[in-house]
Amino acid sequence: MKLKSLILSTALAALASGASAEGVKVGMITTLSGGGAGLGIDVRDGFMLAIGQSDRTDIEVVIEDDLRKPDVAVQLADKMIQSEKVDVMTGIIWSNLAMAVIPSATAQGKFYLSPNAGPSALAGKGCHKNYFNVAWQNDNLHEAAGAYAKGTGYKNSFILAPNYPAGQDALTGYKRMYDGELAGEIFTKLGQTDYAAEIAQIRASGADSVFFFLPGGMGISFLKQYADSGVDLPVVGPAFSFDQGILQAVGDAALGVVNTSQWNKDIDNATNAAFVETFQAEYGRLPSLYASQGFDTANLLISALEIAHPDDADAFRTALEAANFDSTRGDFEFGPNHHPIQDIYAREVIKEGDVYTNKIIGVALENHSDAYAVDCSF
Amino acid sequence: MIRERTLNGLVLVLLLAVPLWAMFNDQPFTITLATRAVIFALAAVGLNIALGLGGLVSLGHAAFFGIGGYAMGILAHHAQTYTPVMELPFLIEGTKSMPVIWLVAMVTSGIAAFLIGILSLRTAGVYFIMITLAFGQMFYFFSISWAAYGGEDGLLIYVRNDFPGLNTLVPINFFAICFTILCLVLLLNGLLARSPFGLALNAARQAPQRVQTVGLDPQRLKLVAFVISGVITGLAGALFADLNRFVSPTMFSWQMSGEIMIFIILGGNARLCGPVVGAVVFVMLEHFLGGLSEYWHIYLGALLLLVVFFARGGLVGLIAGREVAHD
Amino acid sequence: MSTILIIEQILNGLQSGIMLFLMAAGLTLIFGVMGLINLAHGSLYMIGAFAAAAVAGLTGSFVLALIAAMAAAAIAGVLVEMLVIRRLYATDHLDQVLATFALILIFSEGTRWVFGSFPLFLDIPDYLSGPVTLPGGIQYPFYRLVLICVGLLVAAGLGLLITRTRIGIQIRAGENDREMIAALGVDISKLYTLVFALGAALAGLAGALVGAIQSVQVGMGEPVLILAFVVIVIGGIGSIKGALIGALLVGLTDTLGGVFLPQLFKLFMEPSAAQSSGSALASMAIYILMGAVLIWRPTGLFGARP
Amino acid sequence: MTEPILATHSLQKSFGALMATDDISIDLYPGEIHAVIGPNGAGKSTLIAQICGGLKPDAGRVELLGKDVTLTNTLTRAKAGIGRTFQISALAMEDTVLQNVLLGAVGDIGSPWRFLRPVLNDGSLRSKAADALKRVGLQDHAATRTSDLSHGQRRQLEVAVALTLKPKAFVMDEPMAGLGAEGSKTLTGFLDGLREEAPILLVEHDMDAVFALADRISVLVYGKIIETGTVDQIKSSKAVREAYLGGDA
Repeated sequence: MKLKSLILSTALAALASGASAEGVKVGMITTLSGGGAGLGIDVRDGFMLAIGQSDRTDIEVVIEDDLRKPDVAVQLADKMIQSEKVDVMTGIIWSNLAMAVIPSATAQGKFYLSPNAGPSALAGKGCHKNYFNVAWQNDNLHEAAGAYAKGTGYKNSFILAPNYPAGQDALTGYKRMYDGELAGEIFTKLGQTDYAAEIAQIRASGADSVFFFLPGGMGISFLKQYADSGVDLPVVGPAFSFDQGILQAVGDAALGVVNTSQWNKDIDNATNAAFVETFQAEYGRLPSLYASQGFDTANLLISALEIAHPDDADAFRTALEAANFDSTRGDFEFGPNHHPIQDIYAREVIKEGDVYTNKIIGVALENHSDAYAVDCSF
Repeated sequence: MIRERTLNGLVLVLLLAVPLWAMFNDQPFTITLATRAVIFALAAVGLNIALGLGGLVSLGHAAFFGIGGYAMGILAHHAQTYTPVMELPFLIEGTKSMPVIWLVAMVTSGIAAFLIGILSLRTAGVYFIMITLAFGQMFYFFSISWAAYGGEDGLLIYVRNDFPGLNTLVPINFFAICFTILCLVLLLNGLLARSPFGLALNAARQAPQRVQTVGLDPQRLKLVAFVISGVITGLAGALFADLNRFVSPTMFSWQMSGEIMIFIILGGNARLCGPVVGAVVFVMLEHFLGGLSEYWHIYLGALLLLVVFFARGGLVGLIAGREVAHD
Repeated sequence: MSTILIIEQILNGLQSGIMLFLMAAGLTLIFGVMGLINLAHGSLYMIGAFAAAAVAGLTGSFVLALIAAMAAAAIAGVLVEMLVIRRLYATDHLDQVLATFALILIFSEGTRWVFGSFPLFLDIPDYLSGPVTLPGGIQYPFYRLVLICVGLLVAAGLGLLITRTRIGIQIRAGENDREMIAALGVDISKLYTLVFALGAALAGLAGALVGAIQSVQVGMGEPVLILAFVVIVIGGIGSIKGALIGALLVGLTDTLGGVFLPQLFKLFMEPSAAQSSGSALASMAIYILMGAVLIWRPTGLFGARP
Repeated sequence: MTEPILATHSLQKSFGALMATDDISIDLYPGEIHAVIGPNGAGKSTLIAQICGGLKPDAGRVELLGKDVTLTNTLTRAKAGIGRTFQISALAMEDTVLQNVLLGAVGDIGSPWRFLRPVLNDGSLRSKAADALKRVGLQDHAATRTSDLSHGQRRQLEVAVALTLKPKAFVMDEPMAGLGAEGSKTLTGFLDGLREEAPILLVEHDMDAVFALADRISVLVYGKIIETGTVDQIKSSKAVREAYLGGDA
């Protein structure tokens, strides 16, 4: 029977691969199939681009697909730690998966470098000395949107997000920096695709601006329907709905919308220019925010490996804390809770030829840390 | 053709042998994988009592799986934060003791199964499939918005719960616990199928009027089967949560219900070890196909189609042939 | 809350209901005539949307895109019927569940393999975009009005097809008694293929129409599939009328529940708690509706009594 | 005079314009076999359904042992002592013959809530079942899968299941159908002796059997009983002759 021999041969292969003594083993758990695979693929490609560009050949990266299921991610983490015996872990996109994996990984002495998810629970009291977030704390981009709204002089915002923890954090983050009135505050259903009801409420609310956090397909749907509704209030949101990957699917509906991001392809530094160019050459598409985060994560790792091997945990940690690498974002440093302190930009969606993309129009928050750092002590 | 009883023995021996081999060869992840298969098998054995014996096609068993999971998550969460679960009208403390958690998981999922069963059994056929699905979805959406216990993020338990006299953090020990429970439940299932209750339930599935004319209530038989089924799946949920040290609303999702049902169909409906074979094969496919290609779902789909076409009665049916009537 | 807003929300509920109807009609026909639980119906919806996006991208014509969507979904439907489903009519529901679940896996990953992991672009054509002003000063997107009209037209057409045509008579006969219509000399396998193609084309049309205002991505079919099942179960399986009423009920409950439940909770709770628990209840509302209908009428509103 | 075990009083049931049972009063006394005959569509099945609890009459009463059971369901009437056999076999087809009879034995003890002890290890259930099988002559088929039985054997099995219940009255819906001459003869002999245990309301098409067994016969035509009497009375009844032969003659 074919199936049997297939299983047998892979089982033997699994048996043969033991733990490596020399070099560094990195375990990447990310989302590569099913809905939301685009983000994981970008992180992976950005990360592997940096590894390929470095002159180190002793870094082995084990990549696994978590299917966006927390229980699968936990299993894979167990596998990485128990069987593969990796030194450093990275890759997770979604906060709920991060919550399932990171605390137990760091508790088992592994280093975790997050290329995306930055749940608040891991930034404050739940922080860990071996956990570093290279992207942002989850609230950051929402805070920047709030700051931008305040700076622009919006006085009466209508805000909406899905009814789940990251959505609640998003609205909290916006309100933390924004000081005007709220014309309305709505939690939508997770995975909702029709926003006619919400848009009607926005129209009736007398708001002067709209803030939304609707990641993935939800944001695409909202923007298309909003553009078609005739409501022409200014919209601001975090970068997630305006990223290179999905912007093409939103189309004209996104033009002119202001969104906040810690990265854009036009940030003016040599590292970034080289990154954008080589990424495009390697994969045939413009890099996204997530790709830049994967790229930076890998470069941070490489910079620390130059100083120490993860087996020497203290030295390796100190090297990571120094963040002595060239980031695509320009200046980059870690705060006391190992989350970035960085500028967050306001971007506007434009069209370059046939391609929709973003252009930086200002800095929304300068050298921004996060609200949870004060609660963190290792 | 092997006799089904021999096959059952073979399956269980293999399921025990692989992790033991893994332990001596320092492959802890293989043990974890086997534990996952055992727990899925347990959940499916639970469903099989309703589905195989009682003919109740429930597409909402994730509800019980999730309730079991959250019973573990909530109790352990309160134990690790040293807060009471509730203070009024009486004090309930959290706990890290597995047996207590199992008991709570079984009782709560039993109560839920009773309520869902009483309402759902008013319908039959496809309507039953759909109303159980509806109840499952209610729990799913509720858990997503239940902020007190993490909502969509779920609940994280830092250390696996305790079992008297065993270090549960050692993978093989936790496997042993789960495997023992699975064997006990299979034994129970075997006895149940041969008992007067099993006989009557089996007849209620095939010819409900007959059962009525001998003075037995088919609906009540089915309800009791549904509750037993929910209790077992709930217990599996608690174990699954402990395996991952994590619970989240995905345990309540309709895909979860579908997967539990697929274990049964894949292995063989109404066969004692059908769910076990199905769960083990599914976990292996998930694991090994995942390594082959990014698009491994296509292969999985194709394999499942082959099973439908060429292995009527599931894999157990393929190997052991048509079910021989019990002597 | 103003009357205008309430009317607008009711329109929104109608519109989402009517799109659900397109999905549910095919599903209920296929179940009614062939007794088949087709979990892969959502995949046909997705195929319609992807085909529309691809053709719109190539030709720029929305009408061509719609035609392509229906054709692609119908072809996929016929292939599925002839290669897979045909072998399953005689088996029980369980095998059908497993097989059509397998088809979802194949279609979803196959689509991702062909079109990549990122959502595709499909937009409303210019001549249908923008808001119109309705009597009473309601600003309402023109495209959504078009959706309501298209849906109603399809519903009327289906009604005529079922009650007035030869095929319709065969379909109804097939729902009542499968052996009977074979005895009457109807080529039953042709009829099945035809019904499947019709159901698939409707799903594809819904996918394309909705895809233009939502996101065209892998996995878009499954949430709609679940809703469509809820609809046909509420309406009574096999009944086109039931599917229409059920779809409107679900659309209205979902839309109005999401808007008004949080408002209702604000009457006796503090605002942010009301918002979050109101939304939570709203997301469960259609399932509660379905449970209630089935407890009240175990075979749905218009289903055959046992 | 003794009381009837089972009696209906003016039962009425209509489906739309069709009067399926029209003012039917029929009774069954201890020790007798009361046969109900009639052409197809005469309303025999509707009558049985009303007697056994599957259908609610529009008007009229059903009495069992002098108690009004009109408003009770199948389950209650079965427990109260109606032993029914079906025209179209309602048996657990995937199970063995023995299992089907055991179900009757479990029904007789009145509680299926025994979960752990295999039913086959219960000597008293087993002997009850074996006994019933032996009486109908199926003892050699105990281990046969029910779906493998012949049509006639299924009829016998139906009777065996009813026997295990030790009912107060049997209601048999065409037990002879499909039996063949030999089988029909055997069953006739068996039923003949059974009437001493409990009276039998026998709905039957096989006229030889009916004439051989029945103490009384009721003729049902278009929902009405047109004649009730002994075999000889029925044979010589003009009304019956017309109803049966009128169309053919």
